[in-house]
Amino acid sequence: MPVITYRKALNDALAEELARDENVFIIGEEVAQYNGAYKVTEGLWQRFGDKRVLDTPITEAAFIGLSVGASMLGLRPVVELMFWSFAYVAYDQIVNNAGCIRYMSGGQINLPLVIRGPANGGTNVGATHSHTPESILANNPGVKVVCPATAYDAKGLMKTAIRDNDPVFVMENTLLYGETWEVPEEEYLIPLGVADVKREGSDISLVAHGRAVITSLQAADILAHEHNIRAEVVDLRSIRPLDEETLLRSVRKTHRAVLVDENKPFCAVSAQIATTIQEKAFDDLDAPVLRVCTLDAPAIYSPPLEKIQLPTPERIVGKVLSIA
Amino acid sequence: MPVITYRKALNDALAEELARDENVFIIGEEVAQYNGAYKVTEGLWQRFGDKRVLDTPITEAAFIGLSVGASMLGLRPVVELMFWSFAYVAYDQIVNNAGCIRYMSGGQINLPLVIRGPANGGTNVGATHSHTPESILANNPGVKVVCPATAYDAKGLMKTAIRDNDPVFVMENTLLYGETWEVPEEEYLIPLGVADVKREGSDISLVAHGRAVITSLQAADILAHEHNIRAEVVDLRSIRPLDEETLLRSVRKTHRAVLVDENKPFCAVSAQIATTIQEKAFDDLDAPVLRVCTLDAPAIYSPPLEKIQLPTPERIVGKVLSIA
Amino acid sequence: METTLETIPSAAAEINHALEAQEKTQFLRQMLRIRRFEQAALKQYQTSGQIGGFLHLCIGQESVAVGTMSLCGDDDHIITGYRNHGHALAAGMSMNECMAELFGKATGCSKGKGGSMHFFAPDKNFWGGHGIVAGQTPLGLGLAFALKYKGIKGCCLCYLGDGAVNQGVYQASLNLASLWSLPVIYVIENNQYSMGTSQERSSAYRDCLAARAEAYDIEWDRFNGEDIYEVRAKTLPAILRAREESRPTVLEIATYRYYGHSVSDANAKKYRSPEEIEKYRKLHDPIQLWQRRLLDEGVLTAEQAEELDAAATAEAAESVRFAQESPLPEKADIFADVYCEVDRQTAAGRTGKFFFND
Amino acid sequence: METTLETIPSAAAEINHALEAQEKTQFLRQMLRIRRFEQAALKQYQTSGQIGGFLHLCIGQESVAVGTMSLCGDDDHIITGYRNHGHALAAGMSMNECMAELFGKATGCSKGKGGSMHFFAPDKNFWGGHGIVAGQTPLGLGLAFALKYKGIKGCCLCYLGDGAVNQGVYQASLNLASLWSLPVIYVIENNQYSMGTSQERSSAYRDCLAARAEAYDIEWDRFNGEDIYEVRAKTLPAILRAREESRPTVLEIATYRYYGHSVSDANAKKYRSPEEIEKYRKLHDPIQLWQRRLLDEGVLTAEQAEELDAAATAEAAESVRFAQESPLPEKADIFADVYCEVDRQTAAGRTGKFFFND
Ligand SMILES: Cc1ncc(C[n+]2csc(CCOP(=O)(O)OP(=O)(O)O)c2C)c(N)n1
Ligand SMILES: Cc1ncc(C[n+]2csc(CCOP(=O)(O)OP(=O)(O)O)c2C)c(N)n1
Ligand SMILES: [Mg+2]
Ligand SMILES: [Mg+2]
Repeated sequence: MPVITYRKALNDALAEELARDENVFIIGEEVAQYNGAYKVTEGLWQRFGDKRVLDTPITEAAFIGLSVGASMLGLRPVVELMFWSFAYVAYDQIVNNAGCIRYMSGGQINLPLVIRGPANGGTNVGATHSHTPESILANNPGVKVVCPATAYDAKGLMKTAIRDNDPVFVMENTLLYGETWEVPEEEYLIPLGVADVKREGSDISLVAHGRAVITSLQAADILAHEHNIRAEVVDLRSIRPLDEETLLRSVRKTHRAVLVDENKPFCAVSAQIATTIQEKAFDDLDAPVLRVCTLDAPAIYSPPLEKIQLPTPERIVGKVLSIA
Repeated sequence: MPVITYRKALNDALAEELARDENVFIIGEEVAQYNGAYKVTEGLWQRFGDKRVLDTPITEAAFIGLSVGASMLGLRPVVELMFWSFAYVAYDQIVNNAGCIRYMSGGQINLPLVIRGPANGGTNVGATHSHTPESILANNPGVKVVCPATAYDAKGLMKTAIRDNDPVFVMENTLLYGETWEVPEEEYLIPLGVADVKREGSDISLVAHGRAVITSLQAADILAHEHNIRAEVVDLRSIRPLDEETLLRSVRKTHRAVLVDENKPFCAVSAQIATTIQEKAFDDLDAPVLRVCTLDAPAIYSPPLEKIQLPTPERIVGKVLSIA
Repeated sequence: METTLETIPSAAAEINHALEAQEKTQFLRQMLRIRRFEQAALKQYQTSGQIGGFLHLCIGQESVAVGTMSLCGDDDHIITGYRNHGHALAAGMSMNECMAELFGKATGCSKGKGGSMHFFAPDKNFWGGHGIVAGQTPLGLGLAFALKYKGIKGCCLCYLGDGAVNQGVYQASLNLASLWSLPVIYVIENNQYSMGTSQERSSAYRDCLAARAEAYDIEWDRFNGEDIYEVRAKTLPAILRAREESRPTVLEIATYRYYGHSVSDANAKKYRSPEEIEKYRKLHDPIQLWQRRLLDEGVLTAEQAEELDAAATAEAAESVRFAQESPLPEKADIFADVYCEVDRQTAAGRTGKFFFND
Repeated sequence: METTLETIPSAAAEINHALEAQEKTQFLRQMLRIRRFEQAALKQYQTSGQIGGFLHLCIGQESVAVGTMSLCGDDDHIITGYRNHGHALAAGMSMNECMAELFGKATGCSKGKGGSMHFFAPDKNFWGGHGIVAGQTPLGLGLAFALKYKGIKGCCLCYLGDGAVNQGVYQASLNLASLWSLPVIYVIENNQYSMGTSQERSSAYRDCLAARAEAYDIEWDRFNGEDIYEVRAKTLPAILRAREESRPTVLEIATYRYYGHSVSDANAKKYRSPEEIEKYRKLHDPIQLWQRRLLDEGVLTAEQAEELDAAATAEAAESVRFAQESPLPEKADIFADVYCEVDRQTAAGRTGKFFFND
């Protein structure tokens, strides 16, 4: 199987869907002539032209609102946010228009819209550029949120997101863009709402999404080699819809869970997962569900410090050992 | 003790703090000449004049940003959002500027800012006007969030919020504005970060904030009279900082908890509380921590339906009975 | 607004000159329907206890929706704010579905989910009804964008208030509209107040609010909305500019609301003098003015006018009956219309968990 | 930008005429310090592996910060975007604290918490350094508001880029600035590009970007930033208007950046031709032009100019040493500077739980 980057996987997904459906278009800052700030849209403007790949002014509220409006008439916009952090400038358009119009119209309107871009800390760009809004967005019934952790997932989820008839928010990760994975040449789709057990294990469940999955896999390695603990790594992949079955199946098997999450802890995705696990697998738990989140402060700039502000394999190992 | 409305208690708090400190000013849509859309600022413009009580155009991002900027120079703005739902138009200013500037400046800047207004469903104003953003705001380290449930708490917390040197977001409730409680005539302050046991009980803890406290008290009545279950009602009052001690003390006593929350359930405040309880009182729990949240859809308009979309005493009683 | 009804040039404009008598009567009928509908709604709001939330009446402003939308064809689209009853009825929605929506009934145009501020009828090119001030302005841009993308020669009429013009997203939308040459027409219904705040207290400008369009190299016009002839004559160039040149326009139409900002506006007569309100009612009422014109032109007799009014009143009364007798949504309906894929029970809609109460 | 350096009227303007030789030299010194600081930072970014994130250089634009801020007094305040090194140094910040910030050190101006985009020095009236495009524009409004509230005759200079002007919050801020008569001056540093997007592809306008101010009844001016005399002569009226009349102004200053949008801009020479960049470097470099002027005026000798440059280079090198030798923040520092009350350990800061990792 070809080994390609997460970036290329996304690029392929976009190219394939642009070719497949002429209602799909890409819109965002520097996505066309510049090839994308992170080169995810590389070559698309050259191939598909001005109509299908559009550079915007710096005006997120206006072009996201525009995209919501265009989706009402049946177009399928794929909006790039250069950073998901910039969503806050357009938050009303995202939550109230993308999130509520279908409902308020009594289901008369579909909004087949994708908003995508990187949503992560760890690149030393400071507090305003390092938000992980999957938790706060998934709070809104009406929207869908996915967080691919590998190139394979990125491609399969992105293609599904573009074909989905509801607003889907895809959270990518700048630290993963250059990482490589095997990705088949044949077309495939990954359904939203299906978690993926990235590593089997029997002693404890590590539940994560996005890059925290990679960190969890590293922790699982250490646990196996240094502590003889076989950790199962459950990658949620999709935050909303959520695959509760897979995660509960894992916890019912291992009886312990540590949740790993690049969100700030208060009301994080991991808080939702912990709540679910203790509610639905209460009698299966041999220990409290613990969490490893980003250290609870705005993102610090200082590169060596930001490294330890995010979840590290060491912190995960420590948490696991405290209950294993 | 005089019995006054929640609205009047807030009004008194604002008047007292305006009189006390000339750096305090009120700013927002219709707060001055109109006396406030919900009359919380009634009479303040007349008494304190144009300089201290300012009507703004409909431009939340600009006047909240202005207030953050003014607070940097030592003023103490009290911003009214006609609805907290309108915060989404100014979300970047709130999260990135109010929430991150102190940190990014290495602590050189204080932002003694209050943003206040109603944040609740239940008034049939539809999905876009019924958000309860305490969960998503409290996700941000750097900000404080309080949700008073009574006139007494509203006054004491508001006065403290105005004197606090960090950004404090006060979530009021339109359904409570006209309700009355006893409020002393003498000045008092309620510290942020202190929960209040609104009703003592030994069989189960109901943990709530805002109007859900009132609903919980009604449920506790029913539980006592109809089911002989003595429920303790813990009012968080302050979401961040959070009084974990009081809530854990209650759960360690009752061994059971139902959390009541007007948030949508995914990553709600109650998810954070459930996570905390199961983590810190794991061995004290005789049953999973359960939650009663708003039914998980955008706020429906239809008045009889919206009534049942919010947590009701009946739903709380049902949840309690399922584990008691 | 100080003009009296002597705008002869507009009456003579080709677009008006070409009108059949029956079309002119239809405008009157539509304005009457809007007014009687809203009066019935107001009464029900105050007495039935079945209407909740806000109720923003456009009484006094009927000519703006009726006049501008009278120029719309099949490929033209409409979007507006929360003061949307007039636009909805002018777009061809029935009183029944609108009144039922106010009553929160399953038969409402939004199945009782949207309420007064959120009427929708995509089949009639009517895209709402939006509660967040100016939130609809980039959506209108998107409708126009989609038309251009699809190669359809239509336009989008996007309505907003004189207070909404200061919301950044509108101003940002103007830049995109011009930069990308989109066929959107922003119609500022200038009723002089945003809630209790007069235009002078909310907006800084030279000339007028529409003139801000120049900052973005957009054509604009400003005119009196009390006369349907004037509205049609001055709106037409904007619609043609959109359809033929795919260029945006900003129109500012002077108008006036007789009632408070919403039904719960306790101060409606404080920030405006009763004399001011009375002056508009007496001298500038668009329905009276139009009716007088039609009588003068001999298009209509006084009896016919009365019949039209009686019919509108009866239709409104009937809509109240319809609304009252209609069923409420079921509790399970709370969870419908959230996700398209769930509603349709596609594979995507059956995979994973979507709702999180249990 | 096509002018050559013949703006004699500006040189003769009183504000320039009155300059002492030493002040003129100081402007050159400041521009050189900015340039040498950034060049040193660039080198460290590329070689030391100790600077992370973005690095937006203002090389080529130095005259804007130095020229405008040369007019500031104790009661004037500064706020800007992420391209803030020039403003920071011009505001009187030391190279040491700035370079240490880039290295993420505890001795940095923001204790290593802000990084390149977030320099702060409130004691020097410098309020950052803001990463969200146009996010600083209402903050500048707030600084001006506070001055007026306190009865202080000062102003706020708020800088933004030619791309930032399309962000709604800026446009909304213009309305408030004018409506409330606030002493804020928006300085658009027009370097013709927002990342890879030229002004033509991002903005619709008549005349120029600053002229949009007319929509809000705000005075504006537009001028060439390559010449300090011109910058000072044309900025002064705005500052006086703010201080004396408490009225806002929008200034658009033509300038050019030689490097990419940030250090990681791989396309810096794709969206602009190398010839274009070369033309600006050769014919319009503000440092060269100013130096030539001072030589012509006899204010400075060539040797003195070289000494100034050598001193700036040495200071920059020293700041690198300082930064390298400075300590990193401690892990515990991550949790400092989040809450004022916690940092001060007041009663409020000791009540309840503030941080939620455990
Ligand atoms: C973002 C936002 N802020 C405030 C409001 C509350 N609000 C609703 S309508 C209105 C006044 C709008 O005035 P205008 O634009 O002139 O329209 P009109 O009501 O006169 O039709 C206000 C302040 C809102 N709905 N949304
Ligand atoms: C809200 C937001 N959107 C996008 C960005 C990414 N971004 C940073 S700078 C920039 C270009 C700004 O150009 P301009 O305003 O002309 O300033 P210049 O960089 O030329 O100084 C962009 C798109 C951002 N930081 N914030
Ligand atoms: Mg109005
Ligand atoms: Mg620029």
